Amino acid sequence: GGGDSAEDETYTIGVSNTLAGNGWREQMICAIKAQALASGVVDEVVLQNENTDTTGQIGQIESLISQGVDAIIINPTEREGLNSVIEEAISQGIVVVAVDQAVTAEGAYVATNDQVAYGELGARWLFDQLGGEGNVVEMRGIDGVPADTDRHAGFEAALADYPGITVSQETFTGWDPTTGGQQALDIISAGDVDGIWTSGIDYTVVEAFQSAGAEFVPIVGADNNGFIDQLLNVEGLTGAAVTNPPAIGGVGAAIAIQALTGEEPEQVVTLTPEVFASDDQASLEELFDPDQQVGWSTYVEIEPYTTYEASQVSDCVGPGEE
Amino acid sequence: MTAETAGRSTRFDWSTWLRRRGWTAGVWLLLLLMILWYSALIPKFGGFQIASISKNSLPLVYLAIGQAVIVIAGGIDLSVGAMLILSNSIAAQLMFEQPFGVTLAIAVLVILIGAVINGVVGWIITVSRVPDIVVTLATSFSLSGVALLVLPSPGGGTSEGFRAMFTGSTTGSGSNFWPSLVAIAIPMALAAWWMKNTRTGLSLYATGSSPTAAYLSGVRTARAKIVSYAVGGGFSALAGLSALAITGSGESRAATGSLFTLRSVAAIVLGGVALTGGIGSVVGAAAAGIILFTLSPILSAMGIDPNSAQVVQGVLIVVVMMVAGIIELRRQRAG
Amino acid sequence: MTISNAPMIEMEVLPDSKWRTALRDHPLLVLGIVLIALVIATAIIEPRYLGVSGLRNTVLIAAPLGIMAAAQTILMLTGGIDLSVGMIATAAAYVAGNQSPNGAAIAIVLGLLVGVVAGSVNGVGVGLFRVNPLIMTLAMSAILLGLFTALSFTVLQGSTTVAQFIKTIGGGSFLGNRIPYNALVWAAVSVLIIYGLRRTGLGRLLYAVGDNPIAVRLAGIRIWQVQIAAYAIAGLLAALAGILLAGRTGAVDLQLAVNFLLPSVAAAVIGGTSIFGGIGSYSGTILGALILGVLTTMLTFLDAGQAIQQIVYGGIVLGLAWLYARVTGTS
Amino acid sequence: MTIEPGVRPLLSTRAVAKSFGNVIALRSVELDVAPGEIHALLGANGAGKSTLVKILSGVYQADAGDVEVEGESVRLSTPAAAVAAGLATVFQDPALIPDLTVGQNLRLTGIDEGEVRVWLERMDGASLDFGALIRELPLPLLRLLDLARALALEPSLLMLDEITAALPADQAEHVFTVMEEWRSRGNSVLFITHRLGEVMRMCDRATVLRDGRTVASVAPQEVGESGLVEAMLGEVVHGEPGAVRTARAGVGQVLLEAVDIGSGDKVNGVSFRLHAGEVLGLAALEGQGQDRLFEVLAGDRRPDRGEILVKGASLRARSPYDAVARGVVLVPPDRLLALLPQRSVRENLGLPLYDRIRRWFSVARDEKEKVADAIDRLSIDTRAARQAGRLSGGNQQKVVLGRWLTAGFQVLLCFDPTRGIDVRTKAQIYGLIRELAADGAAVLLYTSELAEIPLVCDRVQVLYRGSIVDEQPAESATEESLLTAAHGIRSEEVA
Ligand SMILES: Nc1ncnc2c1ncn2[C@@H]1O[C@H](COP(=O)(O)OP(=O)(O)OP(=O)(O)O)[C@@H](O)[C@H]1O
Ligand SMILES: Nc1ncnc2c1ncn2[C@@H]1O[C@H](COP(=O)(O)OP(=O)(O)OP(=O)(O)O)[C@@H](O)[C@H]1O
Ligand SMILES: [Mg+2]
Ligand SMILES: [Mg+2]
Repeated sequence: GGGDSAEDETYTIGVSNTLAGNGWREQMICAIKAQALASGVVDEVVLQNENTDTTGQIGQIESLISQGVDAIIINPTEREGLNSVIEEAISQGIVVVAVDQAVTAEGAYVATNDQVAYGELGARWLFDQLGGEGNVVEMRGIDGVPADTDRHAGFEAALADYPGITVSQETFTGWDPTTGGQQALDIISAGDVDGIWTSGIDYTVVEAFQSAGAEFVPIVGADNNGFIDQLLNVEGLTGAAVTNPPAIGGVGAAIAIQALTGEEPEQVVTLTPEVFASDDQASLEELFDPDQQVGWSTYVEIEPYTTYEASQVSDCVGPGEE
Repeated sequence: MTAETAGRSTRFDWSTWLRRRGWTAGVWLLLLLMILWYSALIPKFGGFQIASISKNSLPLVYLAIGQAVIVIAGGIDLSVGAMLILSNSIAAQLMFEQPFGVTLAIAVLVILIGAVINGVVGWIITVSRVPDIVVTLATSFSLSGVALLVLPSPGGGTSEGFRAMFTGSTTGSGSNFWPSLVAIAIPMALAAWWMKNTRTGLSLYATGSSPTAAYLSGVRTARAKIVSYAVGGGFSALAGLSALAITGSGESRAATGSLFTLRSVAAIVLGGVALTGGIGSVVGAAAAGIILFTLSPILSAMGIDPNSAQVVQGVLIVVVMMVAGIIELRRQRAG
Repeated sequence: MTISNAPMIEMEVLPDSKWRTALRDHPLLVLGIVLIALVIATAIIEPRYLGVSGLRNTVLIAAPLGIMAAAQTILMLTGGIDLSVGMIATAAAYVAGNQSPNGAAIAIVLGLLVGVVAGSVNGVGVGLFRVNPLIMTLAMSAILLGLFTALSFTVLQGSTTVAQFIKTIGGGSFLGNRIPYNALVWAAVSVLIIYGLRRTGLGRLLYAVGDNPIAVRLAGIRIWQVQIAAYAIAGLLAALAGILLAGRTGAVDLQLAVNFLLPSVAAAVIGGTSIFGGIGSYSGTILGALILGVLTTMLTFLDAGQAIQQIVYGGIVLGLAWLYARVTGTS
Repeated sequence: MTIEPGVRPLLSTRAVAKSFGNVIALRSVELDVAPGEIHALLGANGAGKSTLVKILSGVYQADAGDVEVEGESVRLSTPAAAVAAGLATVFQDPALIPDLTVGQNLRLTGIDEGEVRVWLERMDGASLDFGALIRELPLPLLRLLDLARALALEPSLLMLDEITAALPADQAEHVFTVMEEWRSRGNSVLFITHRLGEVMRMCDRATVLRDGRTVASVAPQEVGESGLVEAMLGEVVHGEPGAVRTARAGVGQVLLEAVDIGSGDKVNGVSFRLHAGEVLGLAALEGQGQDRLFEVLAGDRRPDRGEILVKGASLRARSPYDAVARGVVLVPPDRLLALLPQRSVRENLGLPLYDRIRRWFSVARDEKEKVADAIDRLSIDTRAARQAGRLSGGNQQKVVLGRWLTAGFQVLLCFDPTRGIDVRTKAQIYGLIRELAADGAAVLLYTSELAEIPLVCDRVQVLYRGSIVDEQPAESATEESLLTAAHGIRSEEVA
């Protein structure tokens, strides 16, 4: 590592993530590795990844600083909590990129998916499906987590334009498929649901319908391979996948590398989600990869940032690894 | 062994010392070695690195101390983590944009709140005669619920002075490690002294070691239990405050709570506190808290990827406990 | 020279109020009443719940928890505990999902195997090397998470959608969609465990080890054998629960069952199993699991914020345990 | 008889009753202790002695009845209240905190160390290190410490619940001197024991409980031992313990042989042969290594030197399992080590039936009968049978012994099996031991009550400083011949 001297062409990138074993986060890391590899100028990706909180993440970042990395890619637990350590890193000449969620630190790059839009686009699709009339269930994530708050804001914004729509039930899935499935099961059998909006806990909701043996209603989910599969292959299911690509990690890596190699990337990059509805079978086919896990997102190439092959992401191999 | 032979060693005696303090000493030694090793692994090791370890392990150290006090008194508290996020949330709300003096006062208040709430939990345990683990498991849910009410989404704040008090830097991140070392040493020393030298402190050991014997010899066992929970609650609150000092803003995610609770239990066992009560010291528990925190930076500095690191970490902890257990066994079998 | 004291027994028994003794001797009655009360409460919040489907869902949801709590019960009886049930279940399910293309049978067998192996390792650590159960299983949990995250990009890479058969036993129902298949599995497991604990030598030993290990050792029994057996069985049960869960969720990720850890302990404890070992029964745990199942449903319908839900959940769990202790007079 | 008229009793209880759940411990207890007397509280196992003492110490609350101290009715709601009322107790089981040092234990209860030292010196425990952990100290020493601690409270009534049960002859003597001194200071002592000899020798008066009722209040010297026994049991027992002994059993095959065993500094070169059909007595003062010797023989600990042979084949036990598998079984000194307190008497008795994995898969078919048989042969009081821990001390001891009746064995290692056991039970247990021997088992019996050894055993060996220093045939052995040998003085030297 050590990009301090001009002739030294290779860099070390540190990654700080605080949710282990989570499919989305794991793919995000794979995207970072893939982009680092594809760039050819990174000789090592140092990962810090264990279930922990903000203090723990500060520890991660400080140990990355101690290990002398050239750039740090962070999936932050919090908007403010990390600022001082991020600024510390930047003051030591380290490039810092926050992905998936913004930080307010001075001088940090930010690459996120537009969560407000995620909530709004999905909601609008659903409400249109219902012809502006009916009871919908809003299955949120974790109360108090910014992403959830933003998506809810988007959902509310859409709701404002559809007076005929009533939210019959609001639940918190904790972004845990199992919990989401249980809640869906209960709600469905209680009946009187015309549509379900989910904050990404989607395929277990579809399963719940099948367990309950109930009529499908339109379901909004995310670009999870499992859900796409269902949208393509489950009889009588209509729904829409709103993209929230973990490839944002690749975008973050690209930005970091640009900054290291002296190009001036934008300080803030925000990806606007796309909506793939079940009537658009073609693009869904495009997205679907039968050989991938349910939580996997095949929406990995993000112009103009990522330069890797989709396969490199699923290989999940970084520079210096075999 | 008769009275005569029992009468040896009024003078200092290594074997006795090792038997009584061996584990605690061993844990601190282990910690020292780990830090030395870490310093060898990374390009430069200075104030910043020491501060990073000492300040960031503060919350776990305080939780471990609190958990140790409770477990030594024969209980166990699965709500320490929830108490941490609750106090963290309350403090973050109240301290936001307050001057140093006020934040100090609030800190004292928050610690009192923690002590009182947990004291009540202890009282519930003694009157209901429901096992500690059940009561505290239940309260852990409720407490983190309350935390979420107090602080619906991350935010709030505290004064720079308050941050410096725990972290040595007004921004929570810097190279001055003395304050955080002091922040570890003083509460630990106080707790240790109180446990071993005051009548109340001893009554905690007694209640944990043998409630019946304690009760028969006139110890108010119920009271001891309540006291242990109150003290533990105070330390959990302190942990929440230190977390606030480190991050500068509050957070109320329940997941964080249960995470910290499990770590606190791991810490005290590693620190030589017997879950059956009556045995161990807060000093060992504190060291173990720091060890648990230091493991992952070391492993990552060794270039081990996080997944393998997690495996290694698990194996390491088990091996340490195994070796310790075997030594223990040998010692009992011998002589 | 034997002096029978039969007459003494007669005169020593105090007349005691009927229902009070009834409750003390059959604490399960209390739990049963509580369960019914909760069902009614839920029905009041959401009348449709009382329909067939609502109750079916409760069972559908409670079954995996109940089986995981069986693992917890068995270990708690021996004075142990398993903080890795959640991760074992997840790992087993992950393997089952990943192997589904090779047919349900292979998938299930391999899945269960994972559980047995992980459990046995726990047992060896606890039984032979005297590692504290909390630590051993906590570490096992971390090890499995790390291991399987890594494996999910190598040997276990690929789809994790489970086979149709597993979906059916995990999430399907029969008799006009009234009775869930996983309830059958649960029932079978319950019979085995209840019988095993009451009517087998191993059952006796599980209680004995939890009550006083020294005595068991002096009685010429090799405790480590009992412990390894107990942890292996627990691993097997956890794996089974995980596979059923995978069937219900239809696909698997590495967080599948992690949220079941604390409930599995809670179910056993609400059911009257002592965390210190030696006392308890699986029938209690069954009711405990059902109670928690209804409770989660109730909270879903309560449609309150997460904060309120957690407060209520904690409050009710505590209230239940307290009531139980009061009525049975256990301390 | 009652106290002389005019003397106001120091302590008196009226119609005290207590029950646990539906087990009645005390029905109606009338007790009067006069100032300046040593008062015996007698009763068979389970009669309610300990329960009464616990009520008088504020540990339990009586359900009914009334307690008066010097005429004043008192409420003893906590141990502290009892101490305040001038009542101090040494409980049947030690009330010291195992994980604290002696000093910490005293500080814990706010008792002055100096005081305690003074009393310990009286009982030649002067050299006790106050820095030592309680769990590292031998039981007898703990009993003395308990006593010294109680005395330091300067109680007007000192209650001793079977304190001598765990004490060897020499240390029991110390207790007696202290008791007498306490009486001489005008205070009183309530003394619980199952050793009637001690009662005859020490006590001015005795109150006898049976099934939770006061059945007699007498002067021991007037009624004599037989009178006391009759009052306790409500029947005349035929003959004293040991009369059950059969004619000396014919010496059979050697079942257990110890060849020069050594373990640490506790056991140095012990050798003996144990034949089928014989009861070999082991006599020793406290702390001569008998505990360690039994541990080694039972396979609970490997010997450092020497070898153990079972039926001529060497026994290298890694755990008690190996010993039990070869038919060598132990009744340990502390019943709490061998009891499953929360489990039923049946499960306690049936425990050893499941030592092999192949026996794990069902409940032994004959368990029920075997257990019933054991309960019957030992006449175990099954009132509290659902939880063995609630049985009275004596009955717990029976359960521990009875376990091996169900399991079967060849060599029985009995360590003080009659500790804290009433005369009738004692007779039963010794009778049983003889029966077992007669049925071809070999028994090694250590008991702290030297006087009983000649009554039960065929041969006696004396252990001193970890080695066998003397052997005497049971016929010729007497308490004092054994005592002299146990002090390491060879018989001839005495002559
Ligand atoms: N042996 C003991 N060991 C430890 N604590 C005890 C013991 N006995 C009693 N206590 C405590 O002291 C308190 C009062 O003691 P006591 O023995 O009077 O219980 P209690 O309230 O009478 O029980 P119950 O009401 O079931 O008869 C109890 O609540 C218990 O917590
Ligand atoms: N905590 C308890 N719960 C239930 N029953 C009890 C309890 N304590 C004592 N008992 C019962 O009360 C009766 C009297 O017991 P206690 O210990 O007072 O007898 P004891 O005279 O001390 O016998 P020993 O001479 O064997 O010590 C016994 O039947 C015993 O089973
Ligand atoms: Mg008694
Ligand atoms: Mg009472």
